[in-house]
Formats: sequence, structure tokens, C-alpha cells
Amino acid sequence: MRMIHDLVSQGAEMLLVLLLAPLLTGFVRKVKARLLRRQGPPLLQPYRDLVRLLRKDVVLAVNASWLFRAIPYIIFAGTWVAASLVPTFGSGLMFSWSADLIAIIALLGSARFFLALAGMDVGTAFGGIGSSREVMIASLAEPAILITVFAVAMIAGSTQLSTIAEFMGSSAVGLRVSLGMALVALIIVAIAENGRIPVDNPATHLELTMVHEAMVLEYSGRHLALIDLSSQLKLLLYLSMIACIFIPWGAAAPQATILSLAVGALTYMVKLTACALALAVFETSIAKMRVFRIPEFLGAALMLALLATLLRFVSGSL
Amino acid sequence: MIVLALACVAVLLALSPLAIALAAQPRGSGLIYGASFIISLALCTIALIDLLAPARPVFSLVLPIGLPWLGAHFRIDALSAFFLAVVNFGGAAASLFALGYGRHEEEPARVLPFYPAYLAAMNIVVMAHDAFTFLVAWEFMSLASWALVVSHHRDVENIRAGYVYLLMASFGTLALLLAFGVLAGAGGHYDFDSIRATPLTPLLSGAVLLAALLGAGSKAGLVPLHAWLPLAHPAAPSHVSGLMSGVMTKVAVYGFVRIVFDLLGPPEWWWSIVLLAIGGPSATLGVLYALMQRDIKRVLAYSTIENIGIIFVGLGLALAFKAEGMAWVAALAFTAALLHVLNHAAFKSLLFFGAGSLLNATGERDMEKLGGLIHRMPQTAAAMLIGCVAISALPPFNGFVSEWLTFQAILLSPQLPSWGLKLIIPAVGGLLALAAALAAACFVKLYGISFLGRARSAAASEAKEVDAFSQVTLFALAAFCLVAGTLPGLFIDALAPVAKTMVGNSMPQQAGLQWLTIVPIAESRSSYNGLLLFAFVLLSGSIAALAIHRLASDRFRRAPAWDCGFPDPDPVIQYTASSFSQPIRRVFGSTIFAAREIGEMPPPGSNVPARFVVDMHDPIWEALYAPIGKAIGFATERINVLQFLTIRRYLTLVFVALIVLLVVLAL
Amino acid sequence: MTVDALAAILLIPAVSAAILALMPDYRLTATLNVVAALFTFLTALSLFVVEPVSGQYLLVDDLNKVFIVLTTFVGFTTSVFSASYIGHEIETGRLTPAFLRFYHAMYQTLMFAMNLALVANNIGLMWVAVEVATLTTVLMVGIYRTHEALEAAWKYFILGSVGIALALFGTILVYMAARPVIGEGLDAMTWTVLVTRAAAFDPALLNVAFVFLLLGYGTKVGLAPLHAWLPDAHAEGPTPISAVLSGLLLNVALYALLRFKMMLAVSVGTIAPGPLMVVMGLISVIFASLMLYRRRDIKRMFAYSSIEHMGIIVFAFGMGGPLANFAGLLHMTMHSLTKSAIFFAVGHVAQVKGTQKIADIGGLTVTNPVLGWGLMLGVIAIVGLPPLGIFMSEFLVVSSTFARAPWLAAILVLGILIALGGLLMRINLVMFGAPKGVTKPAEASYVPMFTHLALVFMAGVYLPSALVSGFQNVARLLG
Amino acid sequence: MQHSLEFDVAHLLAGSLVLASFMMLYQDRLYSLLNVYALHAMVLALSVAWQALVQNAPHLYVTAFIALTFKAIIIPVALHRIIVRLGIHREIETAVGVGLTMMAGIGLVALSMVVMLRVTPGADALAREDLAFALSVVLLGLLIMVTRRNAVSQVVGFMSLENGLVLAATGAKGMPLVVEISVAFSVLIAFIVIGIFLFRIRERFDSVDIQALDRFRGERR
Repeated sequence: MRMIHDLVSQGAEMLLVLLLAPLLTGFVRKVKARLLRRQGPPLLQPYRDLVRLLRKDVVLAVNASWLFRAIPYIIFAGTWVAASLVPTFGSGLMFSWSADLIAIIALLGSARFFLALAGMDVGTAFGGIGSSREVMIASLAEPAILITVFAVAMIAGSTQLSTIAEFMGSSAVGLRVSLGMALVALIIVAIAENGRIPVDNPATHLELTMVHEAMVLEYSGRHLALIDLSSQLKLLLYLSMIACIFIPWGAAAPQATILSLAVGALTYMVKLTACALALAVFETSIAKMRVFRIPEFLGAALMLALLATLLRFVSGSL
Repeated sequence: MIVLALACVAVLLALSPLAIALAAQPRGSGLIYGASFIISLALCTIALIDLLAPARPVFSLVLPIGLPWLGAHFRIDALSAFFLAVVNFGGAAASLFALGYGRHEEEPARVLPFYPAYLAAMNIVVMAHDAFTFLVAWEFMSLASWALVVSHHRDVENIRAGYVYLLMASFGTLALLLAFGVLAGAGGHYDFDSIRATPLTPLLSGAVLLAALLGAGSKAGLVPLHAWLPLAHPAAPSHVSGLMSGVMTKVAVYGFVRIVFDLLGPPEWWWSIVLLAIGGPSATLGVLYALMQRDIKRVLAYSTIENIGIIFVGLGLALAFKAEGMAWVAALAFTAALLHVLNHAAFKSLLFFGAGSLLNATGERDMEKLGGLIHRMPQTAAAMLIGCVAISALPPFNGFVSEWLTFQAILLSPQLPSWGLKLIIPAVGGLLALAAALAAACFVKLYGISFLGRARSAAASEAKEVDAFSQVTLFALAAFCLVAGTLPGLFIDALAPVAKTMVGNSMPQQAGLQWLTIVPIAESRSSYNGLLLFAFVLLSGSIAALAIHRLASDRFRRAPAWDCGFPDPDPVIQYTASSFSQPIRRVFGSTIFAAREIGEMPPPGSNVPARFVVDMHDPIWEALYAPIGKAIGFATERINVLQFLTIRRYLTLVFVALIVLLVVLAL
Repeated sequence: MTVDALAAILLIPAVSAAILALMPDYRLTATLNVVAALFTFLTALSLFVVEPVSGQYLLVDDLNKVFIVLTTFVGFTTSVFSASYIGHEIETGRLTPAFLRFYHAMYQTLMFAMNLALVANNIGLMWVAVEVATLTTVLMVGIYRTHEALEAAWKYFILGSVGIALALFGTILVYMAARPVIGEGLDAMTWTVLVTRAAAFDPALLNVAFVFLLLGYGTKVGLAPLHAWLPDAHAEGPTPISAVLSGLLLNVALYALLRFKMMLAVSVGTIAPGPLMVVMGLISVIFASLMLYRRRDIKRMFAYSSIEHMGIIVFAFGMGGPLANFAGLLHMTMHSLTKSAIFFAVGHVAQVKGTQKIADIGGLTVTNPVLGWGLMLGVIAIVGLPPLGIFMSEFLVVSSTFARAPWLAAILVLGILIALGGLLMRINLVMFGAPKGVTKPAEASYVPMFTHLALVFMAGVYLPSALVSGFQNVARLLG
Repeated sequence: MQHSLEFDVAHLLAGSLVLASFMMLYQDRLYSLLNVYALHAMVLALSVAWQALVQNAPHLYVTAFIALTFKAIIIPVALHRIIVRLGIHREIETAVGVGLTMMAGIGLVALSMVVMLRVTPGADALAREDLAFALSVVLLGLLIMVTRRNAVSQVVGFMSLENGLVLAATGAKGMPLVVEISVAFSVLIAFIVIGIFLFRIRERFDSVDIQALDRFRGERR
């Protein structure tokens, strides 16, 4: 019974994130459009795009290798699994112990690894520029987020997301300087990782500025659909990660009743909406920065995270 | 047991004179490598039996050779058994690979005789149980590998590499000699048992630690003693490079562990600071150096420095926790380090063999002359891909597991009493994270430039897939990387006796846990299940593929790549190795390597080609090695006049000497 | 019977020297030379079987037995080498048969002199023997009569004879010190008596004596700063002589020093000879290893390496104590074998390439693999890499020193490292890289060279217990 | 009383030998150097003879005779011949100024005194004094070798050094067979070998000036 229940909740989780991701992106786009006093695309537009892309033929570059065709599936699978391991409305996920926070980040890392390879496979200058910038950004973003994780984990005494969520939900935490810093660092990294303004602009195809789009320039049809879907999943993942670490209230405890699950789901929606709104506002209120300003941007995150780890002793002794 | 092992080693030693005779024959290399493959396998099994046998007895033996009144002591305890396994795992792989690769050797007489001797030497080092035998084997190992490094002696660079290598190796040996000199004390008891029996004052043991760090570190390639490594490892034939990077550096780690964890007695807490302060920067600097290279084998050599850094960080953590009496965490860190030893041996060998295959197929080590090889050599490309993912510490492969365990140990640092460690360890953790991210970048570059894209040279466009032996080796190693990544629990349990003997405790038994998860401390704290993760990814990936191909379209057509309206671009417009690392060079290199980009754009209309030069400096070489060289040169030049004096002046020397001595008497 | 063995060691070379001086044909003389050396060696071996009683003039004990056997053995192998070497010299016309007769006679005279120095029981007699040896080598160094050879011989001669004088003065002083105790006459110059009564001698006089002996015999040992004759003599003389010089004559002089050191060790109140020897040893090591870097002549380079090793040996004996003395003896033996082997190889190389200049020799392992790798092995041995004998002795020297005087050990290690760097830097391009210079096949017997190397290798792996116990006795004697 | 006479005479002779060495130090002409050396040898012969008398050791007379004939007559004459044959210019260019050399010589004598007088007077004073003088003669001989550039003058310096040795040897009472050794060797060295060498060198170079030799140093080809 319990088993079934867990399996169901896990499966529900996976489906939920899969279904929720495009909606989230659509929502962000919509809000941004409205902030710019435009009508903007309808909320469900991303779904339509995906379906259309899936139906289309794939156009492969002449010297694209088998790896090029395999990579979209790898990326999608990796991101999906990672996203489904992050607690959303309930923290008692069946398989959450199979990968802790570090593993989830590493999983995204492998996805990025293959994406960068995909950029180089066809052998155009675009792909190269994208991949090289991507790895440069990642080389700063990954340590930043890992150290953030250290800070959080040292406070919560665990790298298990569900445990962290419970700890954060409990009253034991109190207000801590290091947590605030960790939050800021995490947000910066999230922006960078999802290629949002000011680091990258998902909506542009201007060679000099694009990173993510340059890598996937050669993709089309179902491959492109998968890659888009996985980036949407990634956005969802980060938002729900922030949500479950820093605003864990309302999430359903393990072995919760259906009611509490419902409550959890509701609060989760609210959280997501809030985050999305914040993101949209932020993106509209700031300009894209030069590529070589990004290191400084991320360096700040790195420093904040490091400070967070060190300051936790101070605030720990408070 | 040990008799058997020594017998195998003896056979290996006997092989090398045989090889001198066989080198001329066409079948010679096959015979030698085949034999060494079989023997290595045998030794590996012996070691595994020793390691895994429940309640294993400790085998030891004394032969009447070496120092007359000492004899040669040999012993296979848990530590030796583990490293014996690693050595022969690498040895077997290298021999198997060489069965194919060795056939392309143009001067086999310069490789074959030294290869078995080299293997034998490494085996003896890990089995030796007295200082003299240990040092003899240690230095003999360097000697044999030196001979292999200079085997392609027509290239002056290789000779120079060999020279630097042998010099540094002897330096290390002499450092170890001093270490043992202190350990043995005035009595001159060189066998390890009596060394353990004699305690040392804190000052002396500190000296031993430093000497051991110099000795073993110079062999392992810790920054700043690494200078020889990126020169020597690429110079050797690729299967030997694999051995040197994958195995010999581990033998050096063994030497360090043996001295510091076993012979030296209880550690002081500040020792760990020394290790962390060297290990962390080694990791980051090593991979940064690697990112700046174009030569594929040199990239791999530098990345070895990075991984050695990670291992020493693990050892440093183990020392810290051991010193503070938290044996269970020490066990975690120590196990992580040893696991990384094994993993690195696996994927570094794999990568070096892959590089060797490229070298055979194209004759090129410069990545900017390769490209598009995934089409020409699909098998090699597939195996190499796994190697690259594994060494980038990405799940579900083995590199990630050891790094994950190290991180878990780091996360326990707040429980340490000393504030220095509390503050340093997270910073070191940051360095490791940085190193991991950079490693990923580095291997995206390595793989993307040399295997993906379009061929940048004729050699690359006509490359042929390599022979069966090489492919088998590559895939075997790749499979190992996956297994070790998905079933780490087995390996952790196998390491339990080693940790038990070295740090006095071992990680909790992993075998019983559900779904073969690994749990370093407690499940509530952290757990990782590579198998399940792998299964999930595989499952969801294939489900997605199946669903899409079923429900949506599965058709595709070929078309030229998007070219911005400039059709048929030349392959040279692709990103090259150096342009790929340009952003990272801008971020890190400008400070560390004083990297400057000099671009000269001719005025419009003039047909002078535009020039773009990047000039970089090796800070460590210029700060440490160059001055020493200068000093020696200066001293020798100064003192050399003594060769050219007149007889009268020489007489004056004698006269003065006489007077001085007489004055000494008179006073 | 017993006396015969002892006398034979002296008589065989003496007589054969006389004969060789008269024989015209050089091939015959060469073979006779070999035969004589062989017989001497065999008689020397017989010393182990039957211990002759030491008379008033000659003596045999554990100490000089080691030296005698070593000397006669290397003398024998060198004679074999020189037989093949000299033939070539005749063909190239560097030597005339007339000179060759002289050469072989001198060779045996040298053997006689060295053996006499080793078995002499009388400090005067020993002095005479050492000087005869020196003078003969002076003549042999000058044998090519080129500018450089003559200059080397002249330098050797002047410095050598000053050494002679100093040593004689030291000897006289020892007699003066002994006379009041022992009384006038031969006894006051007889080892066996001196050692037993040394305790009563006047320490101040002994000190002065030792200073003179150290400088006098030290000149022969080639300690810096008395070394000046050594490199040129090695470089310019015929290679067999270089081998004998490095392998034997230095040892003989060292033997003399050790004898006197034993005597002083007995006497109380003398300044310990140890510190003096340690200091001179270290100076020699550092100096010689620095000198290695700028060498252009391959024989001169190895001559400097001889200075370095003599420094190590003297250092070891200076440190004293059973372990260090043992190490010193071992190192001395290994060095004689290795260095003479190296000089054999170098001789062949010089004949093949027609030059001794390092710059003109290249890729030897390509053109003459056997010779090249032989020399390489020798170099590996001489820089103290395992599994060859010198590694063992250096291990013992350093580690035994380290327990007592870490800083001295550190300096010594530094010197060894510098020397390794220098030798390898110089030898690398001789061995590897593209072949340079003429490439003739070497027509020479590698037997002596590889015999030595095999012995050195064996010693590095396994020392026969008889040898060990013998060395340990001697080490105890040396105190 | 008798003893003191022996002592004084021996002392006197030895002292005058040292004086002779100083005279040699002072000379800067080759001929005069040879003459002074002859004198040096004669004084030596005298002191040896005196030792023979006081030790009533007849074999020492032989030594004295050898010293007289060979060292005081034959060798100087031979060297004269050589100089003439080689046509060496008269002047000796001393490496160090005479004044400085004298100072150094005095210092050396003082040094040898200090060193020797530490010896316990348990041995008879005669030997002690003799040794002190002999040592200073030896050192002065070395000094001459060091301060002279010309080969012949170096040889002369060397022979005076030998004289010091002989003095010491004869001073040592009842020292067996060393007198013969030393004399034989001094003669051998001073005469035969140097003769050969000078001849060869004459054959090779135009002068015996060692700087000519020094021009041909192995490494400078």
C-alpha cells in the first residue's frame, strides 16, 4: 500500500514537473510581455510550440554524428530525472534518497557537458562560440552553487533535499546572515544557469551575445523540442529548489494525508507564481550584460557563497 | 601467497633480458606484452584474494638479498594488497593495449626490455617492507620509466624531458632517504616493523612528514614539484604514459600513505593543513594548466596533477580527522582518496590509451590538427567519451563517486575543534568544486576538438579505426568506469580493511543497503545511488525516444550546416583548442599565467595578414626552477676557472692548505 | 710457503717488468703482461686460503688483503683491456713499438709498486712504494708526448713531488714521535709495532705529522684543493692508465691515509683526524660535482667524478664508526670497479669516434649499441642509481651520517644530486639523439667492462656474507 | 756541557740553513740563485756531518758527502749548463714582490716555531729545534716554488725543500734507511726526471717558462 502510494506520488511528481515546466515558461513570457505593455503570447503557447516541433522533420547537418542525435535525449532524460528528484509539493519522495543535492547538480552538469559537446559536433563557429562561453560560465557557476550547497548543508547537517526542507521548515533555523547570502548566490547562479537576462537572452539570435542558442543552432524538429523542454524543466527545477530550501512552508511532510498533499500542491503553485513574477520583473528591469562582465557577476555569487560558508560559524554562534 | 607474487615479479624481471633478445623478432613484442599481461592478471588476482579474503592473514617474507644484515623484507598487508591490485590492474590493461599498440613501435629494442622491469619495480615497491628494498625498487622504477621516456630519443625534447625527470626522481628518492634516515634513527633499523616500534619527537616526525611530502609528492606530481610530469609522461610511448600517469603516481601515493599513515605514528593536526594547502591548489592549477594546452597527451598529464591534488586533499582530510580522533570520518575521507586512486587509474589509463590510438591513427598529438574522428574511429570515440565524462566527475560514472565522498567528508569539517581547519577546509572544498567544473570544461574541449567537428588535417581525415586489442582494452576500461560508478558500494566495502588498518576505523558496511545505495554516515544525512540514477536516466531517455518516434515523427534529412550565407567554409574556421579556452584564459589565465593577447589588425586595404599572438608564462617554472638552474650555471661558471690555473697557482693552493692546517694546529 | 705467496705478489711484477723491458715484439709483450697480471691476481687470491705471517717488512691483515685483491684484479682486467687498446694505438700510430715496450715494463713496475705499498709493514717502505708508483704513472701519462700530455705530466710531476716531500716529512715526524717510546731503529717505523704503542706517542707531534700526511697522500688521493693534477693526467694519459689511476692508485694512497688514521685513532689527545677528512671530503664532493657541468672532454669529466667519489669515501671514513667505515670500504670497491669499467668504455668510444670531445660524440646507443649501453650502465652505476652497488654504499653513507650529523648528510646529498645532474646532462647527448661523428664498429673486447659491471650489479643486489664479514672486521679495525 | 756544545753547533748550522733559504728567497737572478743554492747544500752537508759526529753514526757521513757532491756541485753546474743551453734571460720575474716574500717567509718561520714548540720537550731538545728549523726550511722551499714563475727556479726551490727534509731526517736519531731514501729520491727527482722533462720541454717549447706550458691547457683547444 505504502509502496503503491509512494510510487504513485513519485510518478505524479515526474508527470507534474513535465507538464508544469512549459506553463511556467509561458507564464514568465506572458508577464514580461505585459510589463512591456504588449499582449504577449497565450499562456499555452509553449505547449503548442513543442507539439509543432515534435511533428516536424529533423534537418541534420551533413557531418552531424550519432552523438549529435543522441544528445537531446540524454539532456532531456538527465534534466527530467534531476527535476523530478526535487521535492515540489511534498518532501517525502520515494527515490529522493537516490540522489542528494550534490548529485542533482552534478546531473545537470552532465546534461550541460553533453550540450556543449553538441555545440561542437557540427563544426561551425557558432557552436564553438556557444560551447566555449557555456563552459566558461559553468566553470564559475558550478563552484558557486556547490559552495552554496555547502553552506546550506552545513547548517542543515545534510545534503538530502527533503531533510534540508524539513529542517528549514522547522523552527530550529532562525534568521541567519549566511542563509541570506546563500539565497542571493543561488538566485544569481539560477539566472546564469537558465540563460536568463542579464547573462543570456533566450529570445535573441544575435551571434555576438548568444550562448545557449548558439549551441543549439543546428537543432531542429523533435531534437529542438526536447532541448527546449529540458531548459524549461531546468527553470522549474531551480525555482522549486529555491522554493523548497528557502520557503519550505506548507510542503507536505512524508506519509502525508491527501489533504495535506493538496495544501502542499496549492502552496507550491503560489510559490512558483511568486518566483516567476519576480523573475519576470527582474528580467524586464535589467539589461543584458557583455559576455566578459559575466565572470564578475558570477564571481560575486562565488564570493557570497564562500562568505556564507564562513559566516555560518558566526551566525551559528549567535 | 607472497611467494607466488614474488615469483611472478621474478618472471617479469626475467622477461627483460629475454626481451633484449626478442626485440629483433617480429613476434617479440607480442610475446613480451602477452606474458606481462598474463602475469599482471595473476598478480592482480593474488592481490584481490588477499584483499577480499575474510580475516585475511598477513603474508610476509624475508629474502637474503639487499643489505646483508637486513635482508629484503616483503609483506602484503591490506594497503599493499589494494595498491598491488591497482598496479596490476593498470599493468594488465597497458599490456593488453600494447599487444596492439606496441606493434607500431619503430624501435622496439628501446621499449621492450624496460617495460617488464618497470612493472616489476612498481610491484616490488608496494610489497617491500624495509626502507632499503623500498628505496631500491622506488628508484629502479624511476630508472626503468626514464629509459622508456627517452625511448623515442631522436626528439631532443624527449631527452630533456628524461633529464628533468630523472633529476627530479633522484631528488625525491634522496628526500625519502632522509625521511627514512630519521625514521630509522641512530640504530639504523631499516625494516618497517622496528621503525613502527620506535616513536619520534613531534619535531622529527614533522621533518619526516615534509621529507615524505617532498619525496612522494615529487613523484606524484604535486604542485610545485610537478614540473617534470607534463614533460615526461607525454614523451613515453602511450601505453607507458598510461602506466606512468595512472599507476606510478599511485605508487607514489602509496609511499606517502605508508610513511605518514603507517610508519609515522599518531598525526598532529597541522600536518593536514600542509596537505590541504598543497592538494587544493594542485587540483585547481593542474586543471588550469591542462586547459591551456594543445597537445592532447600533455592535457592528460596536467589533469593527472589535478587528480593527485584531489587525492591528497582526501588524505589531508583523513589526517585531520584522524588527528582529532574522529576515526569514522577519517575512514570516509581515506576511503574517498583510495577510491579516487582506483578510479583515476582506470579512466586516466583509458584516456591515455585513447590518445595513443589517435596517435597511431593520425600521427598527431596536436589537437588542432585533429577533428571529426568520431566518424573515422567510432569505437575509440565512444570509449573516449565515457572516459571524458568519468574524469569530469559526472554521474553516473566513477569519477563522481569519489569526489562526492570527498565532499561528504568536507561537509563534516564543522565538527573539527581547530578553527584553522574549520575555515580552511570549506575553502579547499571550493577549490575542488572549481577544479571539477574546470575539468569538465577541459574535457569538453579535448573531446570536442579532437573527435567532433570536421577534420582539420589530411591525417585526421584519413584516420583508420585501431586494432582489436586496443578497442577491447578501451571498452574494458570504460565498462569498469561505469561499474565502479554504479556499484560503488562493493568497492567501498573492499576498502574497509585498508581504512581499518590505516586510520583505525572503516566506513559502514554498504553491501546490505536497499537498492545498493551508498550511505557514508547516515541516510538522513546523505546518500547516493548511481545505479538507480543511471536506470532512471536510461529509462526516461528511452521512453522519451520511443514515445516520440512512435507518436511524433522519426524522419530526418541531411542538409548543409547553417553558414550565414558563406557556403562551404574551410574547416579552419572551426573553433580550435586555444580559441575554445580563450574565455577561461581571459578569466583565470590573465592573473595566473600572465596571459596576454597581442592582436595586430592591418589597416583596411593592406594585404598584410592579421596576427594574433597569445603569450603565457609558467609562474612556477619561472619562480622556482629557472632560478635554481641559473644559480647552478653561475656557480659552475665561477668555479670553472679552477680548471685553467697555472701550476704555480695550484701549488699556491696546496701551500695555502698546508698553512691553514698548520695554523689550525698552532691555535 | 706462506712467505712465498706474499713475495710472489711482488716478485712476479718485478721480474716481468724486467723481462718486458727487453722484449721487442709488442703483441708478445701485451700477452705476457696479461699473463703476469693474472698470476699476480691468483697469488693474491691465495692469501685468503693461507694467511702468511707478516714479517718485519711485509704484512698481511684483513685491511690490506681487501686492497691487494682489488688491486690485482683490476690490474689484471685492465691489462686485458690494454692489450686490445694498445694494439689500436699502434695502428693509428699514436704510439711506437719502442714506447710500447717501455709502456708494458712501466705497467708491471706500477703493479709492483702498488702491491709493495699495500703489503709494506714499514712506513718508510710504503712511502717509497707510493712514490715509485707516482713516478711511473708520471712517465706513462707523458707517453703520448703531445703538448697536452707533457703539460699534464709536468703538472702531475711537480704537484706529485711536492706531495712526496710533504708525505716524507710526515713520515719522519711519525718516526720522531715513535722513537722516544719504542726506541731507535726499524721498530719505530713498523706498522704492527706502531699501532700497538701509539697510545704513548706525543700527540702534538702526531698532529703535525697527520697534517703533512693528509696533504702528502691526499695529493695522490686527489682531494680538492690538491686535486689539480688528476683531471689532466686522466684526460691525457693512455686510457688504461686512467683506469688504473682512478681505480687503483687513488685507493693505494687512501690506504696509506687509513693506516695512519688507525694509528692516530689509538693515540689519545690527538685532534681526531675525522673532522679534517670530513671537511676535505665534502669540499671535494661539492667542488667536483660543480666542475662536472662545464666539461668538454669526456675523460676529464669522469676524472672529476673520481674526485667526487674519493670525496665521498674520505667523508665516510672521516665519519668513522662501523657502519660508515663499512660503507666507505664498499664504496671504494664499487668505485674502483665501476670507474675502471667506465674508462674501458670511454677508451673504446674514443677509439671508435676518434675524439674525446663530448660535443663530437652523439647517438652512441644507435651506432654502437653494446658499447653505448655499457657506458650508460656504468654512468647509471656511478651516479648511484639502483640496483647497482654504489646505490647501496651511498645509502649507507647518507643514512648512517644522518643519524649523527643531519646537516653534513644534507650537504652530502646535495653534492650527490648536483653530480648526478652534471653527469647526466653531459652524457645524455653522447648516448642519444642523432648519431654524430664517424661511426666505426669497435673492435675491442668488452669482457673486462662487462665483468666489472656484472660484479657491481651483483654487489648491488646481493653481497656474499664472506665479503661482508671481512669488511665488517676491517671497519672495526678502522674504528 | 758537552751536550750544550753539540746542541749549539747543530742549532747554529740549522739556523744558518734557514738563513740560506732566506737568501734564496731574496735572490732574483738565476745564476745567483743557483750559487746560493750551492751554499745551502753545503751548509746542509755540514750540519749532516755534525750530526754524524754527535750521533757517531758513520753512515751519515755518506749522506753528507752525497749532499756536498751532488747537491752543492753537480746539480748547480748542470743547471748552469741547462740555463745556458736554453738561453734563458737572466732575470727571474718573481710573481710576488721580494719584500712581501720576505715578510711571508718570516711569518712561516714563526709559524713553524709555534707549531713545533708545542711538542712536549720530552724528546731531546736537539730533535725539537732541528725539526723546527727543518719545517721552516721546507715551508720556505714551498714559498720559493710558489713565488717564482721560472721552472728552473721552481726546481731550485723544490731542492731546498728536499734539503729541509734531509735535515729533519738526519736530526731524527737512528732513523733507519730513510737518509738513503731521501737522498736517492732528491737526486732522482732533481736530476734525472727534471732533466728528462726539461729536455722534452726544450724539445717542445722554446722556453721553460711554465706559462708556455700553461698555454696548452686541455680544455682550451
